[in-house]
Formats: sequence, C-alpha cells, structure tokens
Amino acid sequence: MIFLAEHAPAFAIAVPLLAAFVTPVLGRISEKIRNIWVIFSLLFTEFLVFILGCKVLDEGVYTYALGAVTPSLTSPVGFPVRIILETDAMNALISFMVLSIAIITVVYSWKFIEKYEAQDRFYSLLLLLTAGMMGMSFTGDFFTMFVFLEVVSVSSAALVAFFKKAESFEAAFKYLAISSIGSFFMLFGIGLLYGHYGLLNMAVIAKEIILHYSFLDVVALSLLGTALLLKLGSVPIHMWKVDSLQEAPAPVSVVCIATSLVGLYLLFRIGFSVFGLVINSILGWILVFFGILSIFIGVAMALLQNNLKRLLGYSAVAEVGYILLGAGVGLSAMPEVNGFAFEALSGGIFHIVNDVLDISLLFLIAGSIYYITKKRNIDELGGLAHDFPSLSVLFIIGMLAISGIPPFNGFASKLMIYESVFYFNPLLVILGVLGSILMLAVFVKVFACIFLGAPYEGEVEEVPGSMMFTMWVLAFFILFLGLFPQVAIDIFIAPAAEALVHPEVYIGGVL
Amino acid sequence: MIGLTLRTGAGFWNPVILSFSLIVVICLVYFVRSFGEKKYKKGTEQTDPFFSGAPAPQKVGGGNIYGIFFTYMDEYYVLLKRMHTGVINDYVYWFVLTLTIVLVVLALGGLP
Amino acid sequence: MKEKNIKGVTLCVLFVFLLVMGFCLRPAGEPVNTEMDDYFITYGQVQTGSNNIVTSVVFDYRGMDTLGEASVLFAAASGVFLVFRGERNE
Amino acid sequence: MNNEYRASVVVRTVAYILAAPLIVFGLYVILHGHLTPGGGFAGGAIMATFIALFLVSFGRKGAGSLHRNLFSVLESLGLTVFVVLAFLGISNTFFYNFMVNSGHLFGRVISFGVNPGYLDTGGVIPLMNIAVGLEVFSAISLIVLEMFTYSREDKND
Amino acid sequence: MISIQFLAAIILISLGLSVAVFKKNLIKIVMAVHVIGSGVNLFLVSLGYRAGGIAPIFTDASKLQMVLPTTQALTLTSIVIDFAVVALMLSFVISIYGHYGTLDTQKRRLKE
Repeated sequence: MIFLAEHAPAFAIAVPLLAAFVTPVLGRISEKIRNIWVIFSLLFTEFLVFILGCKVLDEGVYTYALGAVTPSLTSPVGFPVRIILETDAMNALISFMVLSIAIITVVYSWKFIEKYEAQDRFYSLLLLLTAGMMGMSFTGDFFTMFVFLEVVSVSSAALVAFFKKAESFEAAFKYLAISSIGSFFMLFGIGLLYGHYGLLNMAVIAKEIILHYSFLDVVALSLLGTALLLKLGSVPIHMWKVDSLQEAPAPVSVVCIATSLVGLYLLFRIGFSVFGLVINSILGWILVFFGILSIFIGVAMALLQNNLKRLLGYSAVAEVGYILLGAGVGLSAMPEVNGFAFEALSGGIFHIVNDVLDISLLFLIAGSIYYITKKRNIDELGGLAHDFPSLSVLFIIGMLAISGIPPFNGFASKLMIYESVFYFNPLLVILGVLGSILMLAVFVKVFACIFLGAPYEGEVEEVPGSMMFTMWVLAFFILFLGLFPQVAIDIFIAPAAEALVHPEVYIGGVL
Repeated sequence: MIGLTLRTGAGFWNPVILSFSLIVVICLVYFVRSFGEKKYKKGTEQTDPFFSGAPAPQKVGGGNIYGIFFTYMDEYYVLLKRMHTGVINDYVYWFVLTLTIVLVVLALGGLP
Repeated sequence: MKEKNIKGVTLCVLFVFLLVMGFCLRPAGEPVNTEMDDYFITYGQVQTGSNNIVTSVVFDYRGMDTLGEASVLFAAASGVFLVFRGERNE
Repeated sequence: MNNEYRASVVVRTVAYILAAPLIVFGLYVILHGHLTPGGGFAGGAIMATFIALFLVSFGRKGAGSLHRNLFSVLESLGLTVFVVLAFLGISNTFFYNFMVNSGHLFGRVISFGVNPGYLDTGGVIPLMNIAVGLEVFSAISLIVLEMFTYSREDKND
Repeated sequence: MISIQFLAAIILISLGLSVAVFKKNLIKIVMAVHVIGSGVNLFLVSLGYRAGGIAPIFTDASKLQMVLPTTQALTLTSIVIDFAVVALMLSFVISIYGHYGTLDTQKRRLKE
C-alpha cells in the first residue's frame, strides 16, 4: 500500500496507457476478456488515485520525480532536471472525477456500441483519452502538459468520427484542425518561457517570474491562456466543441466534457499557481468577461436548437461560463484570496463537479433516446414518458439540476457563486440568474417535446440494464451532492481551493 | 443538522429542511385537492384541454415553442446566426481575434 | 469584402505583436539561462551512459514526453484504422 | 484505380534496389540511436518509407500481401515493451534507468568526454530505441497501408 | 535587434494563420496547420542554438562546446506529434471528400 501510494502519480498515467496498448491484442482473443481488462485497469487506476488523494489531503502537496534515484529527489542541483509530477488536492479531485466519468462511460459503451465493428480500437482510444487527461492533471511540467494535451486532442478527434457519418467526419476535422492550431500556439508560449528562463517546470518558472516579470511573460500567458480557453470551449471559440459534442457517440461526448474541464483545471493552475503572484486583477476580469459571454451566447443558442445533442452541447458551453465567472472573481483577488473571493472560487470548483455530473447524465439520456428510437431531432420525438417513465424521471433530475433548481446540486454551487459575486459586482449576478432562467426554459422545451404528448409511434427498443445502471449512479450522486453540499465542501472542495490560492506551497513542493 | 447546512459567504442554505417542507406542502396540497368534486365524466370534452374551441393539438413542435421570444429578440439572433457560420476558416478567425484581444488587454493592463 | 478587411486587420495586429515580442527576445546564439542544459551536457553522458545527449534527454530525463509522443502516434494510427474500417479493397 | 495497377518498370527496379539499403540503414539508425544522430523515431520512419515505396511500386497486389493485423500487433508489442521497460525501474522510480553503469548488458561504464562510441552502453536506452523504432515503423506502415487501400466511389450523400 | 531565425518563425506562423483564415480548401488548411507547426519547431530549435556549438553528441566530437540538447528533444517530440496530427487530418479530408464530393470548406452541414 505504501509502495502504491508512493508511485501512484506515475502509475495513474502509465496503467491506462499500458491497458490501451494491450487492448487491441486482447480484443482479437475475446471480447469479454477485453471488457474485463478495460474496466479492471480503470478501477485499479481509480483506486490508486483514491489513496493518493487521501495521502495528499493528509500531508499536503506530493511531488514525484520521474526517473530519479528516489521519487523525492526533485531538484538535485537546485532546480529540477527531470519531469516532476506534482499532486495537490485540486488535481487529485479533478483526476478522481475524470476517472469516475471514464468508468461510467466504459460501462455505458458495452451495450451502446455493441453493433459496431472495431470496438477494441474504440476502447483503446478511450483508455488513451483517460491517460491523457491523467497526464494533463498530474503533470508539473509545461511540455508534458502540451504532449498529453495532444494525446487528448488526437484520440478524442478519432473517437468523434466513430459513427462514420459525413457530419461526424466534418466535426472531427474541425475539432482536430482548430485544437491543433491552439496546441501549437501553446507550444509557442512554452518556448517563450523556456527561452526566457531555460527551464520547463511550472513551479520553478513561477518562482522565477516573481523575480523578473516582463513583457515576454505577458505574451506567454496570453498564448497559453487563449489556447486553454480554446480547449475548454469558451465563447467565442466554442463552435468546434458544439459540433464534436453533437456528432460524437454519447459516451465520447461525456468524455469530451471531462476533457474540457481538465483544460479548465490547467487554466486555473497557470492563472493561480504560476502567474498568480504577479498578475493583477486584469486576468480575473478577462475570465469573468468570457464567462458572461459563454453563459449568454450558449443559452441563447441552446434555445434555438432542435437537435438534442447540439442543444446539450450549447448548454455545456453555458455551464462552463459559470465556472469561469466564479473562478475569475476568485482570481481577480489574488494574491490574497479570502472572504467572498474564496467563496466564489470554491463555488466554481464545486460547479465543476456538479456540471460534469449533470451534463453527463443528460448526454447519456440523449444517447439512450438515440439508442431506442434512432432519432435525434426533438420534433420527431414525443410521448416517450408513456413507455419509459424511469428515463423521464432521470431527465427531470438532470434538467432541474443543471438549471439550478433546489434541492439539486446545481443550485448549491450556483448559490455560492451568485452570493459571492454579488459583493464583487451585482450586475454579473443579474446576468447569471437570467442565464439560469433561460437554461430552465430550454430544458422545459426539451422535456415537453420528447417526453410529453401522445404516445410515441414507431418501433422502440428497450434500454439495456447497464446503461440504466450508469444513469442511476449519476442521478444518485446528483441527489447526494444536492442534499448534503456542505459535506462535499468540507471534504474536498475547500482543500482544492486552498491549494489553488496558495502558490507558495505549490512552489515549495518542488524546491 | 448544522453539518448539513451549506454556509455560503453571506448566508446559509439547508437542502434537507427545504426538501422536508416541500414534501409537507405537497401533502397539504393533495389533501386540499381531495375536497374537490369528482363528478366530471371521463372521455368527454370536460377532460380535454380548452384550445379556444378548436381541437387541441396533440403535440407542439420544438420550433414553435417560444416563437414570440424569437420574434422579439430578432436582431440578437440575426447577429448570433451570422457569428455561427459552420466554416472552419471562421473558427480559426475567432481564435485569432480572441488571441489578439487577450494580448492587447494583458499588454495594456497586465504589466507591473 | 468588409469582413475580409477586418480579418486582415486582426491578423496584422497579431503579426505586429509577435514582431514586437521578437524584438524583445534575446538574440539567438547566446542563450543565457542554460543551467539545465549544461547539467545535461556535463552529467548526461555519465548518468545515462549514452554519447548522444539528445537521446539521453529524450529517453531518460524526459521519458514521459516520449511515452506520450508514442501514444499520440498510436492514437493517430488507431484513428486512421477507425476512419477507414469497412471500406478497404484488398 | 483498378486492382491491376502497377508502376512502371523503372519504379519497380528502383524499389528492388532500394529495399535492402533502406531496411539496413533504418536498423543502423535505430541500433546506434544512443551513439550517433537519430534514434527510434528516425529509424522507424526510414524503415516505413520502404513500405510506402513498396506500395507505390506494386499497387493493390503488393498491398494484398501486407497484413494489417501484423502491423497492429507489432505496434502494440513495441509500445508494451517500452512501457514495461519503464516499469522495470520501479524499484527506484518509474522510468528509472536501471541497467546503466551496472557492468552487465548495455551497462558499460564510460567516463565524461569524447570517445569512439561503444554499443553496450546506455542501459535501457538502446532497448527503448528498438521498441520505439518498432512502434513507429508499424504505426506509419499501418497509416500508409490504410490510406492506400482506401477505396470508395464518391457518394455525395 | 531581432534575430533572423525568430523573424522567420514569426513569419511562418503568421503565414499559416492567414492561410487558415482565408483559403477555402481543406487540404490548404491541413498545410496551414503543418506550416504553423513548422514555424513553432523552428522557433524552439533556434532558442537552443549556441553560436559555434556542435550537436550534443560525444562520439568523435571535435570540441566540447555544444548546443542545448533540451530544445532538440522537444522539437523531435513536436515533429512526431505534428506528423500524427497531419496524418489523421488527411484521413478525415479523404473521408469528407468521399461523402461531400468536394474539398470546399463552405460545403458544410453543421452550422448555428
């Protein structure tokens, strides 16, 4: 156990990679063995991240030097020469969330892609995606961040085109083109930082930036921040996200939501931990601006849609806006974040968890509706509540949670964001509440069109038990976080926010 | 119960108490409703929705809901539709524009 | 036509910014902060036993990058496999 | 493109002539990756150019004689060997070079400075080079083969 | 004064961006992505150049003044990543042509 806890950050990246490489060979032997292998490797990784999270919550930030003589030998000659994996409460939370979503996705995919060929490549790409997100969340090194971000981009673009329809190829091409351009600009910024400081480690560069902060750092911050805004799909660079979320298979859409949230984590890491001690409130204001823009344009476009998954994609864009709003208010108060700014930041981090739960539940329901009726346009659907009452109950839970109706989890985090943002700027709160109301309007329309009305004519299939099981698990977590939010806040949200607002601890972990 | 209370910056919020009160109110409403008269005939026009005399439609398409909202927010939506051309060139252009804006704003206000 | 002008202006502004940044850069050829690379050149041969310092950096000091890079290639091969499945002409 | 397509005799003769040098040069670059410029990626790419040349010169017939499953298995094998080599150093850390300066295989102790280059140095680095070269070779060959054997008439749906 | 390598890298990146914004052909967009990647690689590898240095390889090295090895490793990695991205994008372009019958970016189904 001590051994596993000591090597957990490296294993959390390497075990899914190894599983992904072995999966195509196992798929030739037997599908059952392959499925058991995939789910077992993911469960093992989840266990590792869990014990790592407990260790981090107890002892604070934990660093792991890859390839060194001992894991704790991070800086042998005063600065790190190897890749450092740095874990604190924030990325432990993010990676645990991502792994849970990946496990739910794999269980859902068993029945969902049963009829398609080349499933072992599908599962292998899914594991690669998970490993890429693990790398993005655990790394403390800029270039490793870029590499795993490319792993995520390439594998998710390949998965978006899984259905082999014309629109899916178009969406995948747009996704890959725009996200690789963004990644190359991120690499440009990383090169700027390297040329200025001769180092690649986030913590050491943060320490160096405090000493001599210049125009080049501003340009590098802009390049990195814009590339990450692209990755997390904030307005006005959200179109690729909506397209890929519409055309991807439903499990892949869920994992794409998780990737955008990992990009959000990286934005927080760079904004708070690396540049937090030098940048003034302007960066927070930029995040708030893009957040408000995302909320409004996302909700307004979602109100216009008739394709269910595209509508969900636009509402996902709007949900990211709330996180940006809360985190921007928190970031504008750096370097000493306390009181309402801290509440806003922890509300934003809590909304990351709630957002991924709600949107995932809604996307899985959309996938089930496509599975049973083979239709995507909500005008062609209707009256499904007669045949599928449990599905409609799940949809009600999801829609009330995502539009912030008490007593579901979306309300708790949005309440924290609103109350604390009110003391920052009341106008922002009015805009946010307006967006939340429009979100409820959107989902009322969807519910009325899909589940109400005369019974559905046309052949329907049954929803398989495994798919229903995954959706009920998500609904259970939504209800739990909605009924006992303070438990979540006390256990893992507040430590994550503390880890973000104290960059000196992050820097001290390496040196 | 205090452990279950979400203490936000300005106040507190207890979902459990709200859920209990919600259930109580629902039971109360159902109790009051049970006093109502039950002598209307099923299957006749008494149970049909009243649609200004005309036969009520079985289903309303998604495009028709909030139609008046779209008619009054027309300029806004024309702007949005001009923004959301599905062309990859425009996607790249929006990225370039965002990058330029962030660069200018940070270079003007981000320097110490 | 008008939109085209706006796009051109935006690109020119970005280009000017990058040019200003290039003028702020140190001239190529004399890097200043080279502690990490000097460490590699000095100790890399002894620590990793390989004469090629680039290979020792790629496979020993920054091995995780190489692993991710190899998995990017694997993902691209899998993606091409998925895209062209069922449409082959042997 | 009909299945009987074959390139001209010039291309096929050049392919015959270049086949052995390409493979040998690729293997040389892979095996001397820790001594001379190059390494697994360059060597694998050089060896994959042989597959591309083969396909261009022999058309669908040549493509039929190449097994896609073999390439995908080789790809998985190379990457698995790479990760397992990284795992083997877990007594210290992940990616720890556990064979260098051990005096055994690939463990020859060398001192700082210019030397003619000894093959049995570098610890796990030559093995990783071989694994990555195998992976890159089979991945690029798989990509080229898939793109070459793609055939569908435009549907314009 | 700006060095010629950095100027070339910046010009390459801006060229790639302008092609990606203005040219309406999918193949040209793939080429634009590759040109941007090449510009970034040139920038990276010229960051590590040390005047009069040789490649950091001790096998029969003429002198011990060597260029920085890290940027060369990073460039190797990013070149392979660039290759993988371009290969996947080209396969998407082939499939899009098979479905739409054209390479024009204006021909699209996903908008608004």
